[in-house]
Amino acid sequence: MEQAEKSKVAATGLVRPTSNGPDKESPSTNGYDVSRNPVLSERVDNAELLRMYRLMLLIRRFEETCGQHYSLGHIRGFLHLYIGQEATGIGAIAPLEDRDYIVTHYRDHGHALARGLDTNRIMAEMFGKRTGLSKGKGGSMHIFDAAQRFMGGHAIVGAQLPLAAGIALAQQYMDTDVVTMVFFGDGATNQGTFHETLNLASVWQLPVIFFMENNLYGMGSAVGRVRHRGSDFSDALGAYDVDVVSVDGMDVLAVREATQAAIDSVRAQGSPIFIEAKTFRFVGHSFADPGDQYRERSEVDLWRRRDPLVAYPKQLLEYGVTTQMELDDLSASVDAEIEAAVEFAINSPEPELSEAFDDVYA
Amino acid sequence: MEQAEKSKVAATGLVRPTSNGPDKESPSTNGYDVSRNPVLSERVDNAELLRMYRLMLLIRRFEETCGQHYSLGHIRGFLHLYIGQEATGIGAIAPLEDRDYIVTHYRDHGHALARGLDTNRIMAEMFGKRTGLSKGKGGSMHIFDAAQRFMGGHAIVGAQLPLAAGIALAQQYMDTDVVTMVFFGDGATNQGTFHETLNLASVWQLPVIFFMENNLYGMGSAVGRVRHRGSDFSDALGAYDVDVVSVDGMDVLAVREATQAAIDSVRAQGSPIFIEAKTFRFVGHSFADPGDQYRERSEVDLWRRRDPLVAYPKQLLEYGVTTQMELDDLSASVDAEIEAAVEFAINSPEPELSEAFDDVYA
Amino acid sequence: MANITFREAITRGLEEAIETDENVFIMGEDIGEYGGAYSVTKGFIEKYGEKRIKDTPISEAAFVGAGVGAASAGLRPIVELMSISFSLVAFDQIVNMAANLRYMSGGQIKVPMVIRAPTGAGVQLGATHSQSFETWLAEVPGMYCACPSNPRDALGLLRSAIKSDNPVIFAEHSHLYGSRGEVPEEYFEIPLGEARLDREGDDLTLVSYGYGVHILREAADAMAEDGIDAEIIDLRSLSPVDYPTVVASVQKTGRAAMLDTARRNGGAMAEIVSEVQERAMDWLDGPIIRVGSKDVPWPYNRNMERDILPDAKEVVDAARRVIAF
Amino acid sequence: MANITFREAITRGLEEAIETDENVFIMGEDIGEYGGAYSVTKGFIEKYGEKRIKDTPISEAAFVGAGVGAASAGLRPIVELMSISFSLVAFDQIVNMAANLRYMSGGQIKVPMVIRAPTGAGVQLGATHSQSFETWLAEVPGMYCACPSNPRDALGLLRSAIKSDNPVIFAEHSHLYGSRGEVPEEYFEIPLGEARLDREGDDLTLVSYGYGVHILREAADAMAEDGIDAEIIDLRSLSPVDYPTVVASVQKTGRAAMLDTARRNGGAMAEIVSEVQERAMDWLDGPIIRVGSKDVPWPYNRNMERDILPDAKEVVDAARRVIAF
Ligand SMILES: Cc1ncc(C[n+]2csc(CCOP(=O)(O)OP(=O)(O)O)c2C)c(N)n1
Ligand SMILES: Cc1ncc(C[n+]2csc(CCOP(=O)(O)OP(=O)(O)O)c2C)c(N)n1
Ligand SMILES: [Mg+2]
Ligand SMILES: [Mg+2]
Repeated sequence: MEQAEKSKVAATGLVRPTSNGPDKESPSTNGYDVSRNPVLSERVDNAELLRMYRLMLLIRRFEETCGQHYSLGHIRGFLHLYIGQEATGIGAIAPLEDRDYIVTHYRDHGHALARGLDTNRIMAEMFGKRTGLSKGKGGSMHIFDAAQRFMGGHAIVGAQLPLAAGIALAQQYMDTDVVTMVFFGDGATNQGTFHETLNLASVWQLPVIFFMENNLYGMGSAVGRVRHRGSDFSDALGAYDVDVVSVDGMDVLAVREATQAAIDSVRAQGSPIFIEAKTFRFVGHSFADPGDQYRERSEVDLWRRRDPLVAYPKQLLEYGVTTQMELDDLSASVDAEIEAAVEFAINSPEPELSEAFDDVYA
Repeated sequence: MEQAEKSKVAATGLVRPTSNGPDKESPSTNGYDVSRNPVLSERVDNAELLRMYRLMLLIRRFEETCGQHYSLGHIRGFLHLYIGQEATGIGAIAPLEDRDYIVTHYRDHGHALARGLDTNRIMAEMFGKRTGLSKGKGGSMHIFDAAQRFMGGHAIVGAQLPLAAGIALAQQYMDTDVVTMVFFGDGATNQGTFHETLNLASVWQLPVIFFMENNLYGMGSAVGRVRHRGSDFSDALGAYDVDVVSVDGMDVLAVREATQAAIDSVRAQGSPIFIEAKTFRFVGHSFADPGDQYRERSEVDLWRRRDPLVAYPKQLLEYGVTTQMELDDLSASVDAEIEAAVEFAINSPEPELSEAFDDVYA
Repeated sequence: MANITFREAITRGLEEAIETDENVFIMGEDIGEYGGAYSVTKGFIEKYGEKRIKDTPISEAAFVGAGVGAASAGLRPIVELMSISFSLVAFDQIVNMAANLRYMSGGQIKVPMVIRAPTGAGVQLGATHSQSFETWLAEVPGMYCACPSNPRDALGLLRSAIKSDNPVIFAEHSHLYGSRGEVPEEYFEIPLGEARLDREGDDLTLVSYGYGVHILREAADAMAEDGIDAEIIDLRSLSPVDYPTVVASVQKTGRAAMLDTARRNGGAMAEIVSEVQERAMDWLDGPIIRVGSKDVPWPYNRNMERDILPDAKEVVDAARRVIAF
Repeated sequence: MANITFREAITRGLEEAIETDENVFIMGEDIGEYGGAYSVTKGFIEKYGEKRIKDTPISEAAFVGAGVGAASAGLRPIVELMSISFSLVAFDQIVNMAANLRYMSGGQIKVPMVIRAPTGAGVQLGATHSQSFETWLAEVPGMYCACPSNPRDALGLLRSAIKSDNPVIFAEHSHLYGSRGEVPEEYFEIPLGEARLDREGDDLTLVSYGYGVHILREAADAMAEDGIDAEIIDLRSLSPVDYPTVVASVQKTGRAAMLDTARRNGGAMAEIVSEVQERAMDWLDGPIIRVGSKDVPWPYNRNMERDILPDAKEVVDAARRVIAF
């Protein structure tokens, strides 16, 4: 690393990508040592490994497509893309059961797709159509699918945390073994609700997983400029006495394994766990933000070099999980799914104006 | 300790009084070993030691007198007595300079007296008179004396913390060496503002002392029932990277020494410090609360045995700082001061009704 | 009929709900071991246990929000705020979460939650502790707001509130807890949004809610001595507002004065006056006059506070002005 | 005169204050390195440095409260909220602290602070992000509230707000940032509480503020074609309200319609209608009709949102109803 770049690192609190694997110099295997691991994962079968890749690609293409349709004026309001964070969302959500709950923030389409919600209906919601999951009333920041226990899509930073605690409280009350997972960003940790909810979850021992997607920026604010401990969250949660797990958010299998362990533990013991995944959004905060004002091109490049959409399929090939042909087929099927979703959204009817007056009261 | 009592201890998260001194079995010297310390304090001279005792007694008598006048209907609204916590307030405030700021909560008359505000005008405020420090508009929970940099008296739990951070920010901005000290209770640590303010103070390195009076209960809630770490605050503030000092709040000299060191450090370095003093209110949360519903008589007794109004004068005598005669004189002078304050308050005029419309806007 | 206090009526409604619906639980600060700041839940924790009666940390945003979450997952939480003055630290959770969740999700999520809170000034608690934020919360679509004035209404409205699949703000004026009234033994409910004709009269319509109704009664008695025959309408809920009843009364009397124990400026009556003059201008023989707490923060001093707060005399003066118009 | 945008006017006011008063500083989320969510403070941090331009964590309660503290200790902070929708998480600090501090301390403490915030719906941000909480904050005694409708007023009001020794809510409708207008080069101020006669007319009085004034103009133009001669009053501040100007106009025209771009139910006009009918009933030839955003949360869908929001046609319809009365 050049000297000039180094000093920039210190100044912005830049955090270099890390990897949990033993071989940091081998980005091609994303930290996994082929010679030592005869299979890519001992716990996840090949079909599932491939399903995860497909979802990852689905998110990437979905987000890119949304960007295009935002430019065309089909999607409006705020649009927060998940590009770069796919490995985190997939790794976190894949090990959840159908009966588990998910609560998230405005960067929610990624999570919605990872959950397997209907691509057509997510896209229709982005377009504000009546067939959208929230009937066009929620928009990109408020994706809900209560039947799939996907409880939003929330746009006030930190506001979703108490909601998740309450859902977890209901599970404890009803004596289920259901886990509630709540996503939030590094910036959200500076809201009062973060502190209040962690304490509540801890003192009441609620079955909730706090999943922080630490993409190192809250809008234009590098975490080190707004938080004294900077991006170091692992020792900082002593007040709440929750187990803290840090994981490389660019490594989908690492995220999956860490999350699976957390889910097992929460399901069995009913007490909260905090997961921090370090990740990065390759694009701006929202579609309005070019994302280059407050961070160096070199920092973005550093992270882009670990793009999970490049690293993970390479692994899948190297371990013989799949073939290039299969990947090509899969890519085509993703394209078709997105295309169909756009078509569905475009062809879906606008809501009747009178529907604006529905759903205010039960 | 009896078996029955022990189980109660576990259930309520009861915390026994602690002392910082080397000799825990010698409550008569309150932890100070006479044989090893030829003088009671190497840093505080006898006149000041005595002044502190007088203030302590002044608070105790003031609070008792307020209780009487509350029963008589002269003082109304909520009345939160400081009885039991005198050593904490005196030890914390005595080492402040005149230019330093104090911000506190509703249990503020103790702090106001410790700061040396006019006893008559504090009492007149309790009575709601025009001569009161806040012209009768604030009442017991809102004592202000801006000239003495005593910035209230705040009744929404935790709300005073951002205010203090802002005052400290102004000092940093104006490049003074003024210290801002903010008092709050154990219960207040569960408000979002606590978290947000500590982070802000830390990330901006503000010259503020967070002084927590941990009296082990927030109203009827034992700290262990509402906070997972219970009454253990010392390792729990890692997220903020502030220095944390724990001190025996029943030992006025220990509090004073710890606070003096903190003040010196904040003044020199400009970065925040957190002080936790373990203390106890001998009476109910407010005058309406008998204080016996949610805690055992035995717990109150345990703490009452460490009453600083008993222990400290004993020390003063044992170390030859004073004589019984001097203490008696001092007690008489305190009684006279309180009596005069009550008379002042009673004889002071009610505000004109029209004054209710003043002070809304500048 | 039993003659019980307002406090007892609410206690009864809560106990009944806990006993009949296992999904109902109560949470709030010091409602358990302490027994509640206003003793409404005294003895509950001993009787119903910690599962049903949850003492919370002083974390209003978190526990109100947790109430919303629990409601969205199928329970029926009753959340107590120690004072409506403290609702501000949880305002985002109430206004943006509880009220909007159903709408934003396209109707997928319901939030059957009651937020109970003592409200009102008059006991010398000063500027921050004497607020009446139900007047703001009543304006938020997606939520209801009940403000009972007597034990019978308190019980009847509380039953409806707890059964409602919408979030309900239940504002209890602290002056009322000790007041008594007759409450039927047999089961009854009072729907949200149905005003009560408290007193019939032909000369003018007086409108208020909660503790304000008691001031109106005093004023009406005083007016009766002067031969003025006032009709009193107790709104009982500020959301929905029973406009048909209010408008019909104004159409009959042609005159109205409306009382807020909250601040006149920004109180609940601004909305109601605006709406009523719009709907019934043809019948009005004079302006609708509002009475309320004066436009300053609440002072601690007793005389000042009393002067700021509205009383029967001010209502009578307002009524005379309307009639003299 | 210079023809500049609303955004440029505010930028100019801020720069001027920073340059002329060393006690003025600005803080808020992403106002520095990011340049501000609406680019109002673009380039400021490079120009004025981190002391004067403070990027904050996403901790509205803490930094609004810190503004109050800094103001009470002698500085003149300008606090930017990224949206007035986010004010709710800081509502206690605004309502109970900023506004009450002076009163509770018996006048000892002053709080010269400006809280600037973009406001309003209309860009499809959905239920939580389209709020107009200035209508609530305007009701709080101890604070002022300015709502400019054009670049000149924005600059003149901002100067008064920054010079005021009281806390001022400065609500900037997000639709206005790009709108242009003439602004004098020479120094001027516009006092808080002075309405502006935007257009003279004899047939009825239209009242609004902020972006609403633009809708009124469109409506007045449409009415002019039908021979209706509407007077437009731009309130410019919601606290204090310039009642003399509004009442005088209503006394002249005998008719009024009032517009909120915020929700009609709970908007700022409820208070103003109530007050005006009380003061000017004798002159009114019909009810005062309110127009505003309809009583539902704001939907994302564009057509639905447009339908919910008020437009010139609704104002014209309202005006016709008043005139036909
Ligand atoms: C209370 C509140 N304040 C500010 C905002 C504006 N805002 C939206 S997202 C965001 C940044 C959040 O950053 P982070 O939590 O790290 O999540 P990320 O966007 O990086 O995924 C901000 C400031 C908001 N929505 N709510
Ligand atoms: C936001 C808010 N919630 C609740 C209250 C009611 N209340 C006043 S004091 C108090 C207990 C505070 O306990 P702690 O912080 O430990 O201080 P202590 O009274 O023990 O000195 C409570 C719950 C309040 N004033 N403000
Ligand atoms: Mg982030
Ligand atoms: Mg305490």
